[in-house]
Amino acid sequence: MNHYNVKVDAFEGPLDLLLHLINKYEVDIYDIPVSQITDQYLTYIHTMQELELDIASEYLVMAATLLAIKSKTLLPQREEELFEEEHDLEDDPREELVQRLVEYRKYKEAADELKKKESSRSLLYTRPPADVTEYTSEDSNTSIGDVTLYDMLAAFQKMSRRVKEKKPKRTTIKTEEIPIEDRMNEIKQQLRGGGRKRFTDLFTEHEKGPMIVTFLAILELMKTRELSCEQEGNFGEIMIFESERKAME
Amino acid sequence: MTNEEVKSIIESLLFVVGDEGIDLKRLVEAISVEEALVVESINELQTEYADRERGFQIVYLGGSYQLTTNSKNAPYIEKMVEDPKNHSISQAALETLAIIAYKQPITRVEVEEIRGVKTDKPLQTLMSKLLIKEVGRAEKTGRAILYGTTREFLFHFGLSTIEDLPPLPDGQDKGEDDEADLFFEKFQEIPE
Amino acid sequence: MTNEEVKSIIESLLFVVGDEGIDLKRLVEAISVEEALVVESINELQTEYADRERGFQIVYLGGSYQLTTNSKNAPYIEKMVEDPKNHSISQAALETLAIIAYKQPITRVEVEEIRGVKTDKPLQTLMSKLLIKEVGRAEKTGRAILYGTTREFLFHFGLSTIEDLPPLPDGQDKGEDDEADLFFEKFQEIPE
Repeated sequence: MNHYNVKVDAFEGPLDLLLHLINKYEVDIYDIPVSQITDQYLTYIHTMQELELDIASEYLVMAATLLAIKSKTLLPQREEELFEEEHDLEDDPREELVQRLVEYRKYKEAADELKKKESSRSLLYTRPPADVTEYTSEDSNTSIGDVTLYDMLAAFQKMSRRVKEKKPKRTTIKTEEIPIEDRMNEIKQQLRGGGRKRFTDLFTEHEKGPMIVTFLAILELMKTRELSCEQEGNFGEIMIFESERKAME
Repeated sequence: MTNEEVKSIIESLLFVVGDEGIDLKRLVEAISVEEALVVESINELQTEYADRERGFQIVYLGGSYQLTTNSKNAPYIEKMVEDPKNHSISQAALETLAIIAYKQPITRVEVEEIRGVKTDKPLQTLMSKLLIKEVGRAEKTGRAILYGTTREFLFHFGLSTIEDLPPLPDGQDKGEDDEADLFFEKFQEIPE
Repeated sequence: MTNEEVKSIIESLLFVVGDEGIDLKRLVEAISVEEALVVESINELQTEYADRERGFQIVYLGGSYQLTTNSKNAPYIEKMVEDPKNHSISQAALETLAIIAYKQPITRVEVEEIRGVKTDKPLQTLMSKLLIKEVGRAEKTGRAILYGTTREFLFHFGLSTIEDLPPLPDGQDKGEDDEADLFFEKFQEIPE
C-alpha cells in the first residue's frame, strides 16, 4: 500500500484528483487515455477505502462517469461514423469531461496566482488610522449615511486585527524565560517553616507561561520530596506543604 | 548594514508601531545593530524631515520614539476628518457598534477592553444617532451602564431581529480548523 | 502652494488614514489644489521613496491610496510584531475565491459545478473573512444568493481594483498543438 502514497486530503475533489493523474502520467488532457486513467482513479478510490476513509460522493460519481466513458469508447464504432471525423470528434464521450477539467484547471491556476499575490502583499505592513479625535467634532446630527452591515463587520475585523498586532512578540518570549529554579525557590520560601498553602493559591498569575512554570516547579519539588501534598476526597482542595523529611532538617 | 538601510528599517518600524511608539531597546533588538548607530540614524532622520519639511516627524515621548505628522499640516488633517460628506460615521463608532451588537448588554469598560482604547466619544455618537441605548445596569462593577442596540439599529441594517446578524468575522484564523473540518466532513458525508 | 508643500501634506494625510486609505477625491478636497498636482505629487513621492529606499511606500489598493512599509523591511517588522496576516487561506477557499473573483456575481451551485465538490464550508470561511459577500439574488434558479468579492479582497491580495486581477489563465495554452495531435491520433486509432 505504501507505494500508492495516497494523500487524499491533498485533493480538492475528483477533478483535482484527475488532474493530478493526468500530470503524473504525463498524458494529454485533450486526449485522455480513458482506460488507463480510470484504472488509476479506481486504484486511488480503493486505497482510500483500504485506509478506511469515507469517500465523498463526488468521487464516486466521477468513478461512475469514468466507467461510463470507458465503456462507450470500447463499443465498436459504427461504420458511417468512421468517415465523419468532425462528427466523430464532437461525439467523443470524453468531450464534456475534458471541458470540465480544462475549466477547473484555469481556476486552480488562478488560485495559485492569488496565493502569490497574497504572499507578496503580506510583506507590506500598514498601520491603523491615527487617533483623530482631537480633530473631530463628530456632529450629532450628521446622518449615519449609507453604512452597511458589511462596513460594520469590516470595521470590527480591522479592529481585532489591530488589537492582535499590538501585542508585541517580546512578551511571549519573556514569559517563557522564567527559570523553573527561581519559581521553585519562591515556592519553598512561601512554605518554609511548616506553612500550608492551597494548590490553587500558588497560581498567582493567570498567564499560560507562568502557570506552566509554577506547575512544573511543584512537580519538581514533589519529585525531590521537598514538598508533599494532600487531598481529602475527590475534587477536594489540594494542600501543599513542606515534606516532613525536609521540615526536620 | 549601511546607515541608509538602518534609516529605512527605522522608518518602517516606527510606522508600524503607530501611536504606541517604540523604545530604543526594542529598536536595537529588532534591527540588531549597535545602539549608537540607531541613535545616530534617528537623529539624521529627524534632521532630514525637518530640513525638507516632510509630512512626518519623529518625536521622543514617554521613553519611546514615535512617528507623528508634522504639526504644520494639522489644518489639512482637520479638513479631511471634518468633511461630513465622506465621514458619515467614524470607524471607531462602527467598531464600537459591532461590539455592542454582538455582545450586548455590555458596559463601556468591557467595550474598551476589547478595543484597547477609550470609547467615550464613539458611544456618545452612537447614542446621539439612536443606534444604541442604555438597557440596564450591571449588577457587579458599580452598577455601570449596560448598552444595547435599538430598533433604529435593526431598521438601519435591514434586520428583522438581532438574531439575523451574520456570524461575527473573526479575523483571527480559524482557517486551519476549517480545513481539518472540511476534510472530515468531506469523508463523513457518505453513509457506508 | 508649492509642490513640496503638497507632498508634505499628502504624507501627513496618508499617515493619518492608515490602513483605511484615502481616495483621490478626498485628498484633493482636503488639500484644495488641482487634482493633477495631487497625482503628480503622489508620483513624485513614490519615486523618491523607491529611489532612496525609504521605509515607506505609497500603494493604491481597493480604490484608495495608502502608506505601507517597504516590503524589503518585512523581516525586521516580523521580528517585532505578531503577524496577524500569516494565517493564509486554505486551498479549498482559495479555489472558491478565484472562481468568484473571475465570475462574479455567481451562485454557490455554479461554483460547485466548476469545482466538482461541495463548497458550503469554503464559502462560509470566505464570508467570515469578509473576502466575499452577498451581492444580490439570481433572477432564475429560485433566487439563489449571488456572491462577489469585497474591498477587503482587494486589500488582502494587494489589488488596486478588480480589473487588476491577472488575466485568467486561458487553459488553452498548448491547446492548438494538442488539437492537431488529437486529430492525427484519432485518425490512426481507427481500426481498419
